[in-house]
Amino acid sequence: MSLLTVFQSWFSPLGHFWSYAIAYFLEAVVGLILAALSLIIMIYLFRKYMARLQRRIGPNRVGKYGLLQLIADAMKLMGKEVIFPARRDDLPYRVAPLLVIFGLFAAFFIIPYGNIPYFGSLTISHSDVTVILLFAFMAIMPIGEVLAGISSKNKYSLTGAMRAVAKDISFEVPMMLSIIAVVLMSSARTANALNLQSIITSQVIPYGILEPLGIFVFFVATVARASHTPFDLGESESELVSGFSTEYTGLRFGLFYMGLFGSIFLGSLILSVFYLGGYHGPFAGSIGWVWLMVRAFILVLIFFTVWLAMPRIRIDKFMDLGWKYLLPISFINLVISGVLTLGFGW
Amino acid sequence: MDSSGWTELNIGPQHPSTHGVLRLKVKLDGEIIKDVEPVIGYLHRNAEKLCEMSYYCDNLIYFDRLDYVASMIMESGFLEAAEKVLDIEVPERAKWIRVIMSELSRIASHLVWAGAFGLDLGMLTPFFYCFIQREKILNIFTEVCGSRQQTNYMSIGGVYQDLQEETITHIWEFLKQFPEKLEEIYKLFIKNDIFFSRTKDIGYLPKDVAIDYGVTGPMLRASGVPYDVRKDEPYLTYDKVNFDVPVSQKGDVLARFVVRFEEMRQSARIVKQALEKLPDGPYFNPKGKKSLMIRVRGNGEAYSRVESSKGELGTYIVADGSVRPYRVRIRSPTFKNLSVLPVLAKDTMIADLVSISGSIDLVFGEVDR
Amino acid sequence: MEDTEDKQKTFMGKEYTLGKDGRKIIFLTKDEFLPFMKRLKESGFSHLSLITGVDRRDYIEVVYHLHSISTNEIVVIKVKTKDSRVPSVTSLWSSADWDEREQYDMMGIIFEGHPNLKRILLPEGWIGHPLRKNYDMDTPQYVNMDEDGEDYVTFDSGDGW
Amino acid sequence: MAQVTKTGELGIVTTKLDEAMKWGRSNSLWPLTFGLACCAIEMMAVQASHADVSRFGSEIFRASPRQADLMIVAGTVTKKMAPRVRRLYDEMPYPKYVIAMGACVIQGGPYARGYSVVLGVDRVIPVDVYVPGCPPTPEALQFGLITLQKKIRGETNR
Amino acid sequence: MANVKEVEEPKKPVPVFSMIRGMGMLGKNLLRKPVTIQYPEQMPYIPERFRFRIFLTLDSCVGCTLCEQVCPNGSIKMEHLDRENPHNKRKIYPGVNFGTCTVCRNCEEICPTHAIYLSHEFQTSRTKNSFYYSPEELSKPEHEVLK
Repeated sequence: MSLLTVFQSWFSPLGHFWSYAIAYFLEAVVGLILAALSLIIMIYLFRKYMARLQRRIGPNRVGKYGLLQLIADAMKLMGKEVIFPARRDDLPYRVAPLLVIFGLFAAFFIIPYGNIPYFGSLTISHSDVTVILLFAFMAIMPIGEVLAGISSKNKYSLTGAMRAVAKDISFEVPMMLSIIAVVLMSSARTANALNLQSIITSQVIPYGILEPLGIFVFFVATVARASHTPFDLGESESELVSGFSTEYTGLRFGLFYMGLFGSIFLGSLILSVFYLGGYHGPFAGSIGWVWLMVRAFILVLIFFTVWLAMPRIRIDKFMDLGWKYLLPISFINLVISGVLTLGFGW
Repeated sequence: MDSSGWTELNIGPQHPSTHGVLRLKVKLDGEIIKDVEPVIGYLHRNAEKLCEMSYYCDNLIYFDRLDYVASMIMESGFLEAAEKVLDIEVPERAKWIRVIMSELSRIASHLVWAGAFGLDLGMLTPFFYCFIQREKILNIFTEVCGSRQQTNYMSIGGVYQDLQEETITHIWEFLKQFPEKLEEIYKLFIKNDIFFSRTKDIGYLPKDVAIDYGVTGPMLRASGVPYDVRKDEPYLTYDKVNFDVPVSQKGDVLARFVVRFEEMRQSARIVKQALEKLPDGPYFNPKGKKSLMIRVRGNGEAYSRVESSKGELGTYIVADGSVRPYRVRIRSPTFKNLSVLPVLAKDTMIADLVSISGSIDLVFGEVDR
Repeated sequence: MEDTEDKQKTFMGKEYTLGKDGRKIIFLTKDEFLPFMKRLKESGFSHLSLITGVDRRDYIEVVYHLHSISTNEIVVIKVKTKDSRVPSVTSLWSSADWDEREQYDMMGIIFEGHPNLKRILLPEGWIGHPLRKNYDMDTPQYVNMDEDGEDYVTFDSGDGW
Repeated sequence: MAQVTKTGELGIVTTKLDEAMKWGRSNSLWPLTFGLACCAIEMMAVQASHADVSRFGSEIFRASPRQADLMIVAGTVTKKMAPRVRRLYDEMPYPKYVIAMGACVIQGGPYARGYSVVLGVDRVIPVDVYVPGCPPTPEALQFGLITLQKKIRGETNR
Repeated sequence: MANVKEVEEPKKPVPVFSMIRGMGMLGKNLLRKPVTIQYPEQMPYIPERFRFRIFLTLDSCVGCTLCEQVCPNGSIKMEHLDRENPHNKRKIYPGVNFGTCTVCRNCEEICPTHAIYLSHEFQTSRTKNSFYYSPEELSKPEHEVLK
């Protein structure tokens, strides 16, 4: 029983095709709303957490405890004048922020969130190769960033885009290798090793404990994917003004801003799904999503702390890190997990 | 080398890492900097001309705004020269108060620098901890003289108002908690691997180049020259207090960072001793006070140097017997320190340019005057 | 660094007077200026602290504050010039570069032999040298920026700020 | 200032929308990271923990003028800098607001008698709120910010 | 040249563990209280000597013009004001352009009768560039001036 089938049963008089179509549509809407809501909560949380860490108070004037702050921000961004740089490449310039946000939300649809009472599973996609789909969607986001940087025809943006490309190449490989290790381990226990659902169900011991190196590599890669400090090489505010998003105004900039926080949230969700056991916990049948959210929440706080405590790494040092350290580590991790799977049969 | 393929990038005048209004014309080969040309003058406020146009006591407000994060030191620098020209003695208590205020000012200045340097490197949080401490110093300044930043506290022949007992206890309270908090900030930086990689062996400044370019202050000391005006030509009562001159032989950005933090510790030490030794007595010389302020006449010429938080601040005053100085010339330390930037930043990356220009401690009121 | 006795009040073969701040002031003519500066540099005055131009209305006095880091001594060198031309010392001290540019900008002193003598603080094209005593403070000059980001100076208040 | 036009025909909807827009704008003024001189340090102090301007929603200091709403001109505007200030202002998207912080920016301040200082930034760009003081204390600047918020909502009499 | 202290270069931190320790230091601050002064509701720390806006006691002004002379940038201009004041025979009082005032306190310092003084009033922002205070306005607090 999942959300999809519940929706489908509501519209079953319309026939097989239409009922499923409407059900998928409704589920997409639900997913979108959830994703947007989580982003708003994330940004609010970030501001409050940052303020607290810096011994400030943070937004508290707009609404009770400043809860309406983000709505005010969104309204302002909507009402802003939209400036297009004169020498832009029109199509990529317009498409870039949409790509970022599309990749983000599409990835949100794939995560298995666990069950809620009555509606059942919140999972929206029912493919058998969700791991591949997930990383395919996630790979769209950097394309948006690079397009944005190149199409604005600004030297800062261009440099930012170049850095973003270099960064993406150097962390993507170790990230994928560490995921392969997870898939390897789960393949010993389940038939659908490429399905996120079955990866979670196969985690009797969370893979994070079995693969400490893997979770480390994946953590670093997630920080790099979200591109916040220490790896915000594409944006790097004190060096390249705003990097690839320098020329963007209003809502388009808002999309980039949401993309940043969204990918932190997405990253922590994926991390908890792959390594920390996803929605496992007491009463997982009914409140599984709560456990997932708790894990993600703690991870998000860790990400924020990293963001606030670290200086920005230099681009060549980052490439060093990616190729000289993370890649060998992830290979070692792969070997270890292979030994664990075959040798001990864990 | 072939310069045709180089990208020209204009950094500034408005740029988050230039600490004001510096413009850097940078020639880039990819990410590697091939040539830097600093363009200054975006904050040229003709302070020297205005000093010639106003009374001696009014000159102070222009000196306040030279190095606006350490205005007390600037004032003492001007008064060192002006009191020689005007033949006005400073009572002992005023000298000690000046020492206390200068050192507090130095701490405040270095704290601003540390916070801004963190922001340059992308560290968001130390900035706030630095400013919490700075706020405490500024509260002391407000108690002492009524203004936070541009204090105009010292006056010719002494100080403007006496130090109250209450303020002294507040300074003690500040000093009691300061070293611990400073260590915390220091560790936040220094215990970080990435910070290390961003600063170590970056922007190496050899000793002879530093002297040749007239670099002074923490930058020179980080290159291994123990030159500190407070020791070499003690002014005020610096000869009566014990403190060390921090020196590092490394000459890179990290060395400058460490030297500045050590200086803050030494400054706290000086303030402690000065508070203990603070004598009773008059806090100003009646010759320079009140309605006489606009009637003091100077003659002759004097050059004074003081150790500001950025380096050696020289003030050269030529008087002609009138109530206004004939010529005031300011040797601003940052002006000289900045001139070495093209040497430091050659063949580094953009990210290094940011950390190097951050380590110079630029304050544009002083560079452009 | 004193190679002669102090009581004769000479310093490196030149007579000096003591300033109000107790520093030795040496007056030089333009001919003996460069060689003497070279000797000073060789004898340890490695830090050129300050170059000042003082407009004495009928002549300009260029004042050099030289500092020796090893002996911690400051010597004041003064050169008088009527046609506001002084030999440049950039070949001896690199720090003279910006200082001389600034003095050119502010006082209009032309340093002969300076590699890059142009205005440093004020925009290129500014009329007059502000720290001269005869600088006209009543005529405001305005600055505007052309398309390439370079400044130009106008007297028309409608064109610039 | 605002781009929303009041036709009066659509009645309550437009008015409500306008009100909501004003509310959003006034509560989310993102300043431009733009420090010129002395006042910039006090502007940083406003950002810092003791005065914490983020309470008013002005937390995010944007480095790019394209994303900023509020320009706090903090520090002396010289004649050489004035064209750049103008360009930065032009690069900001509407609706944009300007706070003139400090005596130098208002009327030239201590440098008013000099030759290279613009006597008031309102000769270069339109200014919404003037905050006197040299430099204004962080609280004075916050008061200026509140005044600006009130001005956007059309409440102030100052 | 005594007392030279060689600062040692700090040791290179252990890559990951020292970073975690650094983040723990941030966590320590999470437990501390915020130091923010919530300005419109709470007033900031204003010591007795804090100075901001200029005020004038009309009755004790003697019209000596010292404040006008000492003002560094000509913010103070003497102004004629018809007012009964036995000390002020010339009937001139200082008017202040607060827009250029640098809060240097020279006028307060030099005033022989303490007529001109600076007060704690700092909420002086306006939406118009008119900060001229006539002598009468100088003697009133800010909210009365605006009326």
